[in-house]
Amino acid sequence: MNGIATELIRIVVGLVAVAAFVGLNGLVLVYAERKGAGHFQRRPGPFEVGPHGVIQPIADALKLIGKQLFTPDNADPYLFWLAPLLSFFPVLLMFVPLPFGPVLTVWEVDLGLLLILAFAGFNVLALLLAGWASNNKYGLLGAGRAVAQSVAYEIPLLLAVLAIAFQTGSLNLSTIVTQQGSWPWQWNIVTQPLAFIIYLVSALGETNRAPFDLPEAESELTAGFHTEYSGMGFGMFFLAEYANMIVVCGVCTALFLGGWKGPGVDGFWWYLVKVYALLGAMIWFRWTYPRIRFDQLLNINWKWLLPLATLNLLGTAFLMKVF
Amino acid sequence: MMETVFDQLSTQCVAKCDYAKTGLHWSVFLPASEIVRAAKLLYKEECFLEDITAIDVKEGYLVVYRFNHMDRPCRVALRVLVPHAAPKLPSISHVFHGAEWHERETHDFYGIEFSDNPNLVPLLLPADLDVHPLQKEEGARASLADLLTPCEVLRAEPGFDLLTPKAEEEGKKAKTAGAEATGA
Amino acid sequence: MRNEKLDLVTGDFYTQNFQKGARENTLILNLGPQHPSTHGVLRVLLELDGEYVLRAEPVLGYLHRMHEKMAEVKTLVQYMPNMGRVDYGHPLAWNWAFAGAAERLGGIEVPERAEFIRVISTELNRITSHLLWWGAYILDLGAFTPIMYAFDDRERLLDMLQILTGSRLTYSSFRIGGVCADINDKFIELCKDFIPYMRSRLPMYKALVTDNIILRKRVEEIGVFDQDMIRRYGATGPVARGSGIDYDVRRAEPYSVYDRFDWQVPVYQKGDAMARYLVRLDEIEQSMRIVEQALAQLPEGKIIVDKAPKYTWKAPKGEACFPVEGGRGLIAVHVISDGGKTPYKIKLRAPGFSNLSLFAEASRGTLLADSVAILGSLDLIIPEIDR
Amino acid sequence: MNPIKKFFRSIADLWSLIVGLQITGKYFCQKHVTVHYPRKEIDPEINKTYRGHIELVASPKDPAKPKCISCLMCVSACPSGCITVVKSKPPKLSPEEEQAIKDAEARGEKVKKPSAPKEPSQWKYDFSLCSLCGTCIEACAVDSIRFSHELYVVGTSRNDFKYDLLARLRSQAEKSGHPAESKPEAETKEA
Repeated sequence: MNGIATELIRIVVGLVAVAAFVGLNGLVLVYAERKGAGHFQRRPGPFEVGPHGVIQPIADALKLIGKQLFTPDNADPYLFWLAPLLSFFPVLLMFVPLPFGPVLTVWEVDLGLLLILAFAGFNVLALLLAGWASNNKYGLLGAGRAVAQSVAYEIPLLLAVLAIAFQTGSLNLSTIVTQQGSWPWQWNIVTQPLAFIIYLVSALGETNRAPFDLPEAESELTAGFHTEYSGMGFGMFFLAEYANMIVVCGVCTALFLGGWKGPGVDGFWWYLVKVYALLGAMIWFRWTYPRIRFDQLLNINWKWLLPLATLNLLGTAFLMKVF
Repeated sequence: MMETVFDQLSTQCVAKCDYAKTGLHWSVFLPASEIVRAAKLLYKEECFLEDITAIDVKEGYLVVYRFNHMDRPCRVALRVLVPHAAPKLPSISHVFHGAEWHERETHDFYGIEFSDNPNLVPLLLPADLDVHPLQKEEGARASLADLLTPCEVLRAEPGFDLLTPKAEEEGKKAKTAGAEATGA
Repeated sequence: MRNEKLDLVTGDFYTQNFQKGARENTLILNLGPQHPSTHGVLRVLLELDGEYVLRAEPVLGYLHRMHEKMAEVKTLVQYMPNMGRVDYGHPLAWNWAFAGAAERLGGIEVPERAEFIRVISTELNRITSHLLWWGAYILDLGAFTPIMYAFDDRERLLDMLQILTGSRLTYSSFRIGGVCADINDKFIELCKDFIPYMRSRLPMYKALVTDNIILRKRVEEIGVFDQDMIRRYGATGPVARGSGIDYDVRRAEPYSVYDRFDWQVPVYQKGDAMARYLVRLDEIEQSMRIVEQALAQLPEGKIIVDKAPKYTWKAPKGEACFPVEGGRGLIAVHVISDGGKTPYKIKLRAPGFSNLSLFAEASRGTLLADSVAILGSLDLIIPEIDR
Repeated sequence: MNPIKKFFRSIADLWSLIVGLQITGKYFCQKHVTVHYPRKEIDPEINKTYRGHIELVASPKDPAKPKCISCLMCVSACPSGCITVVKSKPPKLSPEEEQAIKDAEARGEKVKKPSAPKEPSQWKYDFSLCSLCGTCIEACAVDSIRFSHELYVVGTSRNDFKYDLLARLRSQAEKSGHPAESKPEAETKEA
């Protein structure tokens, strides 16, 4: 009885902490993205609000909160406002099994990986609802793209993750981390480089980040599924996007990059450093590449990633059986 | 090579222009019925359409089609005079597809009808505007002979007098630039 | 007249007109007039089947200012500033076309030094035009950073052009009979710095963008125009040269002193968006070659004729046309004068107008993303199209 | 053969993605090229060739008065109609003087009435209409107009761009008269 109570308290505290973490990291990431974009483009980025513009994301957030929430004519108001919530809240649950440190996990679940992948599916629903309910043609096209893209990219993502699961024999992220060593050559990326690349590409596709940002492709669909959203409606999508990025990078760190382990003292700092390095790479990609076309996006998935991921999985299974 | 094209048409007047003075090579007057055939012949010659416009003059609207050639530059101005009362012309947009927009523009500005243009709706002006802004008022119109730079007329239909200043008699040889001052 | 609320449901006049030809179960999409990739206020009506474009119809006129009507109330000299506003990409070409037509009409011989200054400033302006297009086109294709690099280079050019014209975007520095400001030492110094610098930047552009596999897959074999199509629509400039037509007004109807320089007309045969892209990038290099040679050969002398036309100048009777190669193709200004204070008629032949008219045909059957790529590859400057 | 070649070609093409990252990464580490406007300003050398709004040229005798003879050439030359010049009126005569003139005229003498001074009483300029073409400058008979090099012009309403150029000239003269009090920005606006 007592055990369940402590577990519940742990989860509630953990979720609150996660919400705070996501909010905080959202702000940090907004700042990092804008500052990074500025530096890639040889300009300072935000600079006016606070020293070097550090308060800019807070000003942005206040602006978004203060804006009128506007529902378009003939839109379905319930679905329309359900969508941003649906896109944001499941992401919080995805943080639950993430192993930030040796003990710093909200809830160590044996099927942690499965939990994350399952909740990741909610995002598609949210984007579909947003595009459909806003009674906007761009939104509809964006939603169509989002569904096709997310559904397609989930498969190679899953296969790449499964290769690690085969190798380690576990779906528990903490276990996967503990099986890896402290030094970079002891990480899973060495044994599964192909899975790592496939995972990274699929993760970009899954989170709708450039060069795979087709559902919101600015130059074609103005803003895609969130064309009609204003204020915090848009803010929620925004936050969810960043939270999703943190999750995929967190999973990637745990699976391939040794999680909280690193040279010297292990701990959550290593985890954060690796996650932020991956996030930095994602920002770097966004500010370098053009956007690919929709049919190419699916071609890459079905003709390259999927066969490669399958081969990788079969190869892993074969080697695991042999050795 | 353009002469052979003009030979196949029943032109009203074919004139060779001084390129240095006007930027045109040929100036050709046609009846409205010949314009589609002329466009077809020019299309066969691999010419392209530069633009279509009109000039509002005393005698009517002078619709000007300017063609050019990409390999052998040769700017030809085909001119068709349509009366103010019934400004109507056949469209050449099925020969030169780009003409559709030029005709729509001319329709916007002058109110000239191009029959069988596939989509003769306003292009540049608002759809509910019923004014044709470039039409001139009766008093402001000049006569054609006062506007066009005189050029060397190779042949002209008998009775073709658009280029002759009204005060003068029918004889039209190659006029010098100085002679234009005698215009009405 | 029109019921605003009704428009929301049924669409405006153009949507209704477009809808008449629509098939069943298709989506009519209004791309624009406010849309990130229509470069201002172009509106394109699209009939979509999924993401495939079945039919497209550009709707113009959102930036129409009736320049041709304005010409009826201004004298020729007073009309000059309008030419800076027709095309913000390459205004000096319009300046030139208009000044040239007026000079032709008035029989004015421009001093040689002025001709050289015109060549130099117009060519530099052409580079700014192509850089602007380059950045904006890559932006259309989803990459945000190259436009900043392009603007960095463009700023240097604007500093140079500011010496010659005094302004940075809407130049109206040509005068009937010459130009308004002379080249100074500072300009020559900046120019001599700029050309080697730009030559070192072009390989970076190539490595960052042109060779990028994502970009190549987006623009190669997209929007292929054959030569017949170019002729039918009267497309000129890089659009025609990308389809293997060697037509450049500077070569075809040599004006000014262009025949004294050694330069090439870049021509690509494939006719796709990539070919048009490469033509423009190559033209940057060719323009720099012309500027280099013009600076080396720059003669001494006046920059404007004595007794240059004042604002009260009445052009003699007659008709004159002056074709110029602008950043987008054949620009021609026709001036018709009855000898009065104001011109009788001015006709502006805008290359973008003809270039855009082929979009409806070119976009048929393409994906939405490709049609945006085709639209961008035409290098649209809306004020020039709408005039 | 061909499909295999194509396969390896596709792999090789991916290298261009790395090259792109190298380039943006390189620029990421380099200095900015933009100018932090309120803190820094661009090279003033560049401003010198900039043609801002027009301003009046002071007469050599009196720096507070323009060379302008109010001939109104600029007003009629301006294609956008952004200049308004009001001529000075002849000086008002006192009743005695008027009486004297009337008497003289009654006597049949030729009286020379005092003429209006050849200077403008008002010189208004609407920058919001101006297209900076320089036609007025070229039309001016006494070279009394020139372009200023005012780069940093901002306003919150259209009226902020309606300048009284005579007042501007006076304040410029004042400032040059008392250099100790001169401010960096000489801005004059219609009250």
